[in-house]
Amino acid sequence: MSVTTERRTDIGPPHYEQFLHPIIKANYGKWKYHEGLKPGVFVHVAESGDSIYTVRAASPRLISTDFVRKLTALADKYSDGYLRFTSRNNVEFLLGNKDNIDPLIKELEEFTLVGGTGRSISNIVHTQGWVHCHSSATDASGLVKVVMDELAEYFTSMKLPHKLRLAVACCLNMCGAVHASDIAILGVHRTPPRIDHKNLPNLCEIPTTVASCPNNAVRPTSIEGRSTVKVDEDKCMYCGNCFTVCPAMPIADALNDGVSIWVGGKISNARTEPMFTKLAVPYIPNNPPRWPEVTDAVKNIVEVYAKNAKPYERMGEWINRIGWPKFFDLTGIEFTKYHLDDFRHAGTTYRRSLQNRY
Amino acid sequence: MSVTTERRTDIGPPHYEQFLHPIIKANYGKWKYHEGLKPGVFVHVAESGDSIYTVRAASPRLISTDFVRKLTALADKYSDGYLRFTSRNNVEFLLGNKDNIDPLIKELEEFTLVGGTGRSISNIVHTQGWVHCHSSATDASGLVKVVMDELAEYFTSMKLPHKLRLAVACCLNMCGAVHASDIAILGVHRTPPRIDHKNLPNLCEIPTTVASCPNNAVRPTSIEGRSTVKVDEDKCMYCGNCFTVCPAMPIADALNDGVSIWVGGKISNARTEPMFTKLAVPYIPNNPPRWPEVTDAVKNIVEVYAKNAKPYERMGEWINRIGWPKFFDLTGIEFTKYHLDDFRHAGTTYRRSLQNRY
Amino acid sequence: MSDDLKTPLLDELEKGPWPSFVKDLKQMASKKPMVKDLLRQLEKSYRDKRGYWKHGGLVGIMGYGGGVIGRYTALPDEFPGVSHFHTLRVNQPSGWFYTSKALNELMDIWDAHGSGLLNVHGSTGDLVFLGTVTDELEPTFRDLTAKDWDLGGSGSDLRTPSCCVGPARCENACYDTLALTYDLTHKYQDELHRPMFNYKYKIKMSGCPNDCTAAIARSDMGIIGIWKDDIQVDQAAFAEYVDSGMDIQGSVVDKCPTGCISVEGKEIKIDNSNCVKCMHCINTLPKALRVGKERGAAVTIGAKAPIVEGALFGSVMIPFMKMDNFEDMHDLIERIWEFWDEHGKNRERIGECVERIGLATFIEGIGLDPVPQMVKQPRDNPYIFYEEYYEEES
Amino acid sequence: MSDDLKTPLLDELEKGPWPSFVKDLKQMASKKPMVKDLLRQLEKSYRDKRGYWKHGGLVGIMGYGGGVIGRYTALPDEFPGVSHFHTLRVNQPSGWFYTSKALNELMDIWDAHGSGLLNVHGSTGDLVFLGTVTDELEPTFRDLTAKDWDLGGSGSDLRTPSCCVGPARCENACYDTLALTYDLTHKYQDELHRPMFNYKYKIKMSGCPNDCTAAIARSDMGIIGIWKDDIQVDQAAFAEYVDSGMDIQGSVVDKCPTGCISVEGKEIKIDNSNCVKCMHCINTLPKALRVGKERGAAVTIGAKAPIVEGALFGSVMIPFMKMDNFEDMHDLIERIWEFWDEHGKNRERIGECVERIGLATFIEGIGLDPVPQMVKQPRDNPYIFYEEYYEEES
Ligand code: SRM
Ligand code: SRM
Ligand code: SRM
Ligand code: SRM
Ligand code: SF4
Ligand code: SF4
Ligand code: SF4
Ligand code: SF4
Ligand code: SF4
Ligand code: SF4
Ligand code: SF4
Ligand code: SF4
Repeated sequence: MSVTTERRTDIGPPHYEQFLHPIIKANYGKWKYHEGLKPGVFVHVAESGDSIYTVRAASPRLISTDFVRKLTALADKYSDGYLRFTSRNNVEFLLGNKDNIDPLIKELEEFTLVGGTGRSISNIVHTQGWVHCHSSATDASGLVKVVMDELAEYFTSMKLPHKLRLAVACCLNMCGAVHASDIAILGVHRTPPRIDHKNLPNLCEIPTTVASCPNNAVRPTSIEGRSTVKVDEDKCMYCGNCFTVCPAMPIADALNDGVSIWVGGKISNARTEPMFTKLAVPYIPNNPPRWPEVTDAVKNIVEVYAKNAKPYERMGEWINRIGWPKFFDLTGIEFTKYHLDDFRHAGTTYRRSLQNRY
Repeated sequence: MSVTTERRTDIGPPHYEQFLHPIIKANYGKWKYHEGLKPGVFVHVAESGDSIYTVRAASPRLISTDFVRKLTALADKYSDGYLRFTSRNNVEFLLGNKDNIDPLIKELEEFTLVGGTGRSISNIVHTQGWVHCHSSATDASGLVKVVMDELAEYFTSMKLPHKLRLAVACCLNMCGAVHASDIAILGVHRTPPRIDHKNLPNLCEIPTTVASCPNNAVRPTSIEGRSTVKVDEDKCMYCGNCFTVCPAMPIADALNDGVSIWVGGKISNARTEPMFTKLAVPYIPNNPPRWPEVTDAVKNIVEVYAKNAKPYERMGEWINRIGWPKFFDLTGIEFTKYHLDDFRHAGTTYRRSLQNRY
Repeated sequence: MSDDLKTPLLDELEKGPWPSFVKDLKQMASKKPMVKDLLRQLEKSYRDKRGYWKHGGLVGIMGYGGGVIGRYTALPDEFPGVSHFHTLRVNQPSGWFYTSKALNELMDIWDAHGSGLLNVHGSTGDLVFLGTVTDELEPTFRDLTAKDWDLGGSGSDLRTPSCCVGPARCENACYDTLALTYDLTHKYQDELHRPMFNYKYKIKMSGCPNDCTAAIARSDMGIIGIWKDDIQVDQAAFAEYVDSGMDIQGSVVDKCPTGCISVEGKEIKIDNSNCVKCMHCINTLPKALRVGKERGAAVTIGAKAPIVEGALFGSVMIPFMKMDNFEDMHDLIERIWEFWDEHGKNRERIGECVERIGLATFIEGIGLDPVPQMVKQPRDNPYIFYEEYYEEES
Repeated sequence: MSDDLKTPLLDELEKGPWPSFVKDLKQMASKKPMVKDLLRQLEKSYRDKRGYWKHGGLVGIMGYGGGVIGRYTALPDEFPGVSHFHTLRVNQPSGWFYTSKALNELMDIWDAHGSGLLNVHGSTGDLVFLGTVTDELEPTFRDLTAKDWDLGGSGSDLRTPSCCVGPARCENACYDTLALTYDLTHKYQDELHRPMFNYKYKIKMSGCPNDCTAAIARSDMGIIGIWKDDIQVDQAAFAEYVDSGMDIQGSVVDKCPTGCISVEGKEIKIDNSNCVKCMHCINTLPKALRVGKERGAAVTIGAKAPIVEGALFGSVMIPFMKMDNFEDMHDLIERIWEFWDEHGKNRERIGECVERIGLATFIEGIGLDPVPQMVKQPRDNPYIFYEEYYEEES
């Protein structure tokens, strides 16, 4: 007996057009230029002469329906009910009426910050952390909060040499932009997974688990007649991929987990090609709730950059101009053997020329 | 019964000091500057005010004792018996007396060319070829001769944008500077080794032979009860390393051997870091005695470079400025799938940005 | 289980100028026991310096293989409110544009069925509904679809495509990123909802090489706007920049990566044949310079995070293609999926697959011709697999 | 075996402006049957488009493992003159300096014992005596040593070290390349003559970063002169360049890789803290600029040709070391050999060994501290082998 069901599936998201401000709809694809008016505010001018004003404000990204309702109420009041979010999780109000800018900002500043445009530090791309993910070596939302508390002045102003884009990820899976950020904070495990031999045979496929290890550290074995795996601890570099495919290999370790700090990545093609983020500080222990060593380290890097870089130089471009030896010098960060690459293409990072600074 | 022997061993080469011109000895380590006087001739001036004049002439490198005696006779006549050879196998006469320069050049020009200094094409670094090496896919001395016949004007003048350094090697072992030359000609095999199963078991160690293959194409096998090897032809990229360790795997193939042409390498640290040479023409059949397709191809590259590069730009620097698409465009060389790297670090050569030319 | 919420460590995160998620969550906690236990577990994590979540189990929406991330606390006795704490990924609209009305409706749904917490948005682009129990999944889905919303991707499927603001509010857009995102998302609903790939496949669309969606770093396939002809110049507007006293030499001319800009008097000259479309001059002089008129997109393949062979940026597969209609794009995408299906391994991203088998084999496999724009440089090693060779004549 | 020498193909190589080895060899052929057969075999190679040499067998000088390359024709019946055609590598003097007298004596020896053909010089730097029979090896050696000459390296030994002209005739020399070459060659005679390594080990010495011996590309260990302090400037000489009408901006300022040169009036200013010692400005303005006064050498490790893992340039192991005496250098070399002996594989060059085990492990193994000058950039992947970790307190 078959049942007729009204269940709708595979309808996809609604059409974006219905969410576009009338001025945007009218000038779609016909914008002429934009101009930053002040931190957090810019105007886009169309060929028709029309203008649309954008006001950008911070969002912690991990928010409640209440927080959203606060935003929609402001949108109704000031931007004809139109708003959007950015690829960095800021909220943008799209205003037809210039006069609404300042009143909107005033109300926004009661519960958040306005800024994140131009030569500023925008919102931090980040991940789940201890709030939701089994894989995390640190928290994400908390780290973002404490770091942005320290750097808020760079969000609400445009006094940096150029954009500075930060990312936080709570484990090596890097659910975000860690591998290509001006500064990135990355949660790291530092001990091999421990094996729950009792449950492993039921929970995990042995061949998949063995195959998951990039360094062939996981090997099949049997204990008391039951198939399981063992880990060659000398080969393990704590990536956690085995845990991803096999829950019986937990890798979290309260004593040894922590964060590392990376610098000099970028995504845009402006001036220089996209660059990967490179290791700055190999390890800082987790120190919640406010991770003071981490915020100090990040702030130090930001300030040294702010002081030394030339206009339009992103972090990585500045470092390339002055050289890595000078970067370590100026920031006072110690250069260690951990900075020397030893993975797949390590050899391509070695200095294969005489060009060097002293 | 022990025999007293007068056999001298491990005495090493004679001390260089005895071979230094008195002016050089007197000003050793105290040179102030040098100046090119004309093609093939320069002067080095010492802090003391002394000058030593150098006249540089071509040598085919593969020469006879007679040829050397011609040089020593000239040295006795014009340079107090002092001469040296360069790292590119040119001969240099070291003259204390400026007036001897022109008479020396006159006599040299009876059997060779004077030049190779400054913005010129110097002698070609090269190898043994069919004259002496079992491994060769082409001849070396002959290729050098026919290429330099075409390019002689660039040896005896200084009309190029900058130095142009050529190399020839007769097989992938690259006994020379092929991997870092402005232009390189490389002998290539293009078919897998053939196996002499009769002699292999006697001539070769199976494990060493198997281990020699960079691509795991050589596998142990047995034929009629005798241990030998087989080659997985799909995996073989004709490097010849198995033949180096096992003479019973000859790889020469008259029908398919030939040469490839490479461009844009450099060694010096001047301006840019050292660069590897990159593939330009994947294959040209051997066409002795004068390899016209090869000389045409090389001459074309030289002329396009001469016409388009700016002063002080080496081949690779010029290509980097204009981009590879333009290089292939200007030279008319076809871009093929062979130009796309597929070896160990191939991925590092892919264009991982939007920065491109059209 | 006591009812009080003591979070001395988390309370430290209520301080400071940046908006506090703790403040926000604590307000929610008074309405939702689930949020209260979330905060209590989080407080414990802050004390113990470790997370307490278990690996996701198999939960989901009927007929869908993706869109839900199952999550359970490892300490259900202590924190029963989060014994289930599943995530729903709601497919965002192109460009993350909303009206208050639509957002409020979404919030009503989530207040009714879940924790009332969200990520706006997830790193891939979805509107993430964070935390509900298994029994509420279907009801949430029913209410969502009733209001024309659907789920995004998760697992080994097409992940939710996303795009930059593009032509909606940016003068640099070289093609309609919003339209393409809408088109692909709808065309590939099956691939999005039913994991059938070797691994995840992400598509991100940026309207120009500024790449405001990080397509080159975070998408298996990046579709990034580009132009082919000359940069459009408004010399009068340029002269105004000069008159304003701006340091054109230092800020623009010297920063051009190929040195192809020169200034004569108040006139700017660009050697477009050597321009690599980096955008810097256009970014810096938005009133005077604009992208060219012959617009389209470049397509990159294979970007990803470091697990397991190291991070990859996307590599150029098509340096330029017209974007007047999207049929060529469908065709390309399908050829790639077919190839990946045939040659890829389980849990191997397309980028790793290309690394393993080589770009030459890959482009041949999907029917593209080699062009020098695909590489930084031709090969520098002599290990060439020559294909044609001559047989001995006998 | 007929006596005539018909080489129509080779004769084509007598034409043209470049000195002809064929002309030279044909003259020799009238005196030496060996050369005649060499040419006849070569003619056949030119006709058949392939070589006719057999792999070398084990021939050599008593007590030596290197210095001789055995060579036999594959067609001894057709070309009996080259049934043996071995090579002797005679260790050249530092900087390839000779007197006529010394060279003539060498020629006498070779006329007496061999083909009368040579390579001046071989690619590694030896004076190569090309072609003799097994029985003549010892007599040649005896005559060579009588005149104070010895053999160079071949096989898995220290190869003949070589160096640029350096302080003998170059104002750029930052240390005494000739003296160091002499010193190392003599100190390591045993390693040079008796193959005891995993594979060959080449040392090349260049007096400055122009690297006129290609040390960074062709030597397992490159010792390349460098300075640490400021470039020496003669402003008066610089002013003369300016007056001469030379395009200083285009030829020098714009070419500096780090943009650290500026010109004010007729004065040159160099931001030495950002100079990377590329040599370009010094090369271009030799009368005005000179290398600094605090001189020494950088040491690179691991350059090699592509067999089998791909070509490598040397990588910086020591960014700067004083060269006042050579003891530290001996010490370094010996630590490297010891490490290689312990960790290297058969037929694995030191560069490949370092690639395999990693630079960090290598420098630790030879007792060097990590410095940022060793790398272009710190690692960009997160796969760190953390060594210290904390044990649970119980
Ligand atoms: C709104 C947003 C797109 C969206 O659909 O959401 C956006 C919008 C604009 N971007 Fe962007 N970018 C946005 C994320 C990005 C990203 C992605 C990211 O940060 O993860 C990048 C790549 C960053 C990187 O390279 O690491 C990005 C690289 C740029 C650049 C290149 C900057 C550079 O010189 O490297 C420009 C040009 C500029 O700023 O001069 C640009 C310019 C712009 C302009 C001026 C374009 C225009 O004419 O409207 C827009 C306003 C910028 C501003 O904030 O002042 N946008 N932009 C994103 C805002 C994120 C935020 O809230 O902060
Ligand atoms: C004689 C020789 C050294 C030796 O001990 O034998 C030598 C000698 C000088 N070199 Fe060299 N170089 C010699 C091989 C090299 C090599 C090695 C090679 O070619 O294989 C290189 C590296 C080439 C490369 O980068 O691929 C080399 C890169 C240079 C450079 C850097 C050029 C550049 O801008 O890239 C200079 C500086 C210059 O020319 O301005 C230089 C400069 C010089 C100067 C001017 C140094 C001086 O002040 O005396 C010498 C005369 C150069 C000339 O020929 O005009 N020398 N020089 C070698 C002559 C070879 C020959 O016969 O042509
Ligand atoms: C929710 C989200 C993070 C966030 O807070 O926003 C997320 C969360 C997870 N990611 Fe992610 N990834 C998220 C965007 C990303 C991104 C960014 C992007 O898409 O632009 C990346 C880097 C780009 C990429 O795809 O490479 C990313 C790279 C990974 C990886 C590493 C994949 C790799 O090939 O390197 C894993 C591990 C895996 O797939 O096994 C992973 C795995 C996971 C899992 C499913 C954990 C696991 O071990 O299975 C996480 C579930 C966490 C949870 O509790 O919900 N996640 N993940 C993002 C998806 C939200 C959304 O749909 O909008
Ligand atoms: C004679 C010489 C070429 C020349 O015409 O000058 C030469 C000749 C041979 N080389 Fe070489 N190499 C010679 C300098 C080089 C150089 C250049 C250098 O030293 O600066 C290189 C590149 C640098 C390097 O060492 O990597 C070089 C890289 C090779 C290789 C590849 C090694 C590698 O690791 O990639 C091989 C193959 C091998 O070792 O198995 C090789 C092997 C050979 C053998 C022994 C052939 C073999 O398969 O065993 C050749 C003997 C030819 C013969 O008939 O005499 N030869 N060989 C050079 C030595 C003369 C001398 O002592 O002065
Ligand atoms: S980065 Fe790691 S811990 Fe954080 S959300 Fe992604 S998978 Fe989970
Ligand atoms: S954590 Fe990573 S390296 Fe360690 S065993 Fe697991 S998969 Fe292998
Ligand atoms: S390049 Fe090859 S063929 Fe030529 S001499 Fe060297 S080993 Fe022999
Ligand atoms: S020629 Fe090279 S690739 Fe081919 S089988 Fe021999 S060693 Fe292997
Ligand atoms: S990627 Fe380009 S088109 Fe899209 S928002 Fe950024 S600047 Fe505008
Ligand atoms: S877009 Fe970039 S490369 Fe092109 S002219 Fe402008 S700055 Fe130069
Ligand atoms: S390497 Fe330097 S010191 Fe040696 S000859 Fe060349 S320029 Fe002179
Ligand atoms: S040596 Fe090179 S880097 Fe240093 S100032 Fe001169 S040109 Fe610039």
